[in-house]
Amino acid sequence: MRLIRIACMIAAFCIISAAAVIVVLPDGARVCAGNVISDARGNDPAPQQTGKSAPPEKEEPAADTSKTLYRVTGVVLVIWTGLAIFLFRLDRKVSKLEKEITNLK
Amino acid sequence: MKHVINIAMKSVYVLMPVTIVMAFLWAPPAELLGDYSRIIYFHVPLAWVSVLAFVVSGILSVIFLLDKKNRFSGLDGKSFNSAAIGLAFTVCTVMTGSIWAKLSWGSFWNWDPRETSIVFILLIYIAYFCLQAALAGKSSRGKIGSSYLIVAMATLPFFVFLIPRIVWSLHPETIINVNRTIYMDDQMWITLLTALISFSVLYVYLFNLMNRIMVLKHRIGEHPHAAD
Amino acid sequence: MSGIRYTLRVQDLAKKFNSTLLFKSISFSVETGGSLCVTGPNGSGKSTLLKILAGIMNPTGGAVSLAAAADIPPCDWMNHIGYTGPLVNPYDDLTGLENIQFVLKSGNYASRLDSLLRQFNLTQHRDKLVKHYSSGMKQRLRLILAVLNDPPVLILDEPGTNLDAGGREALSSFLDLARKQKIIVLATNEPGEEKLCGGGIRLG
Amino acid sequence: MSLAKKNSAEEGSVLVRDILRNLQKDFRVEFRSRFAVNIAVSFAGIVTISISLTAGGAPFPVKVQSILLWVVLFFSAMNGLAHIFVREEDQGTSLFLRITRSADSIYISKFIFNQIFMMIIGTVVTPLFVFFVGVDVIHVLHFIMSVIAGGFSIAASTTPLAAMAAKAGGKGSLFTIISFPILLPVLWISISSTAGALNEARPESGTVIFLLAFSGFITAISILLFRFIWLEN
Repeated sequence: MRLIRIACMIAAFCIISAAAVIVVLPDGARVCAGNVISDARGNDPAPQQTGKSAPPEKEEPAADTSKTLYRVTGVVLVIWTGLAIFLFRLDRKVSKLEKEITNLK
Repeated sequence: MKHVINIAMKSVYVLMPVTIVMAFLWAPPAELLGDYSRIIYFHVPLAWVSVLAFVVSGILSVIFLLDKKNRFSGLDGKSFNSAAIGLAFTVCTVMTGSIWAKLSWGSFWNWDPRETSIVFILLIYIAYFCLQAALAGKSSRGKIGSSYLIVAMATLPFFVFLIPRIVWSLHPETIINVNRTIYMDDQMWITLLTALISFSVLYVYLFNLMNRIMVLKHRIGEHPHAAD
Repeated sequence: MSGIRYTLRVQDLAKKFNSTLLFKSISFSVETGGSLCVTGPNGSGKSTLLKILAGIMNPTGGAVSLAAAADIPPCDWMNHIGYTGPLVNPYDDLTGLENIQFVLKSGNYASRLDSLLRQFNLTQHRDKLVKHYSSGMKQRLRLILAVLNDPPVLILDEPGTNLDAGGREALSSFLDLARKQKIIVLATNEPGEEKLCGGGIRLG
Repeated sequence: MSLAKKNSAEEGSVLVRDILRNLQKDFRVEFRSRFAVNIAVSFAGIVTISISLTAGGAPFPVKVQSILLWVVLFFSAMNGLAHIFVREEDQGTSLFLRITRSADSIYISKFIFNQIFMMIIGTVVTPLFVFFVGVDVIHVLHFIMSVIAGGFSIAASTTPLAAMAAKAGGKGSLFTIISFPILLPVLWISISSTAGALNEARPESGTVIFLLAFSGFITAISILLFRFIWLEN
């Protein structure tokens, strides 16, 4: 059961982080690369060719972008902390059980 | 020695946040895709770890089958664990990959050869778990499961290398078409490397933890009085 | 083949199914000319022990070795051991003779084949499909298939099942003859068959 | 030295003889019951005719034609390919076979049996399909090559999986579940190869080579692995 729980946790971690990236990111990131992406979406599924013909302006560190980035980082970090606490407690429990069993022998 | 390995595995608790911060805040956005490209620092390491996990499970199965005198114990269980981790990571790879595909190609799924081959890999390993479920309680479980894992590992190169070569692929960076790599500067490379290392350490840590739990379960099953 | 003397040696054999121990620390050795009877109540592991001896199953602990001039590795045992048991089923869609020909290793035993068929009273049924055989006839066929290639070691799991009086007679006379030049291991609960053996071990 | 050579030559001839006798036995048993072949051929016939009937003479696109061809081939073969091992377990003859023959000879003979079976299915289904569905084959040689190569790799990659499924108790659809993912790439490539043969453009031979390489690879590995599957416990 534990193994399944670990697998579920990892999957949940990824789903949530992916969802966070989708939901939170688009506002800010579009400032940077929005025009290129909409271009690639509109035309054909070959972004590299389109990209090379029309290189976007270099990064434009808008305040919005960095704010969203900080937000995403925060969300992902929180998720990781949850996972880490779970793993850490599991590790401790396993170590304790191992010790008990060797002592019983 | 054991202590050092233990500390090295525990370093995942530090490495992972560092990776996350580096990926989102330190590395510059890529030229073409902007901040969306930051998903690469998760997608590539996940893919790498899933292949690593499958290869490890295959190699452990080979050793299990050749090990007639039972010098190593529980190798079939270990290869099962590794395949389980690999499957979970593959699912994550598919998800991050399809998000990226949505952002850069316009749809979550468009049967690019690389997407096709990862679906094949996913199905093969899901079938492995079906087989293991069907064999539950049989003494031949370890051998048949290991044989299937070896067949599965043997087909991996066909999926990873050959199919994308036969059919033209949009996927940017693979091992074979290096020339089509997107340009990455040093900071990005360093971030990617850190991510690779920390995900590999995460894999080793999880693998070790699962094996220890498996051994514990086995022992508790043997000595019912030690259970509580 | 009769010139070589074989030794079947068993050391410290143990078998576990999942976590239930079937038997442990069984040790014995039989030489050519010797015979052994394995007895015990149902479920005590007779069949399992015989399967391990025949190289079909791996023991959990201990070792079985078959030694002639040099040790014979388990993968070669097939050529030296005649095994039969209730789970060894001949092909239903073949005739008795076709089954026998499938097992036959070389043409040298053709004359042996006729005498075996006569001995076990199957000559007139040899061209019938096995699915039309009675269970006693099937058991006779099993015995013929096991001893056909004249293996130096015979491992017979309940050879007397389903046999009528005539069949038992034929079996015991055959075993009496073969005993001198072979190793015979029997698993049985029949007092009559136990008498055929030189030694015996009791499980359970 | 010469003795060792003689021994190995003898062993080789014993292996060939064993394989031939296994094949003879398998064909005899199969011929007496005709279970697998009957089911496969009648399935193929029914499906092909019903496709043709419901289409009512309307032409399919090239891609659809090749997909239908491979679906018919795949599903008619699926039952029979596992049958060779499942039969041994069902009739309880696997222990008998095991104590009579070496694992290698058993695997090779079953492999050959499956290949011949697949070829029979192919030779029955393909002309029937071409005739009834009205396929217009442009590159005949490439078409035949891709049908043969696809059938070869289907039989090659299902044989070890059939052994596994039979040893696992052959429960229901387990064989289909475990063999389908490994067969998917084979089917995918075969379909595109067949579609290439029906198109005007010059077909590529890379697909046929891929199929042959894949099946050769799987066969090599499964010969090595078979003894572990067959000699359980």
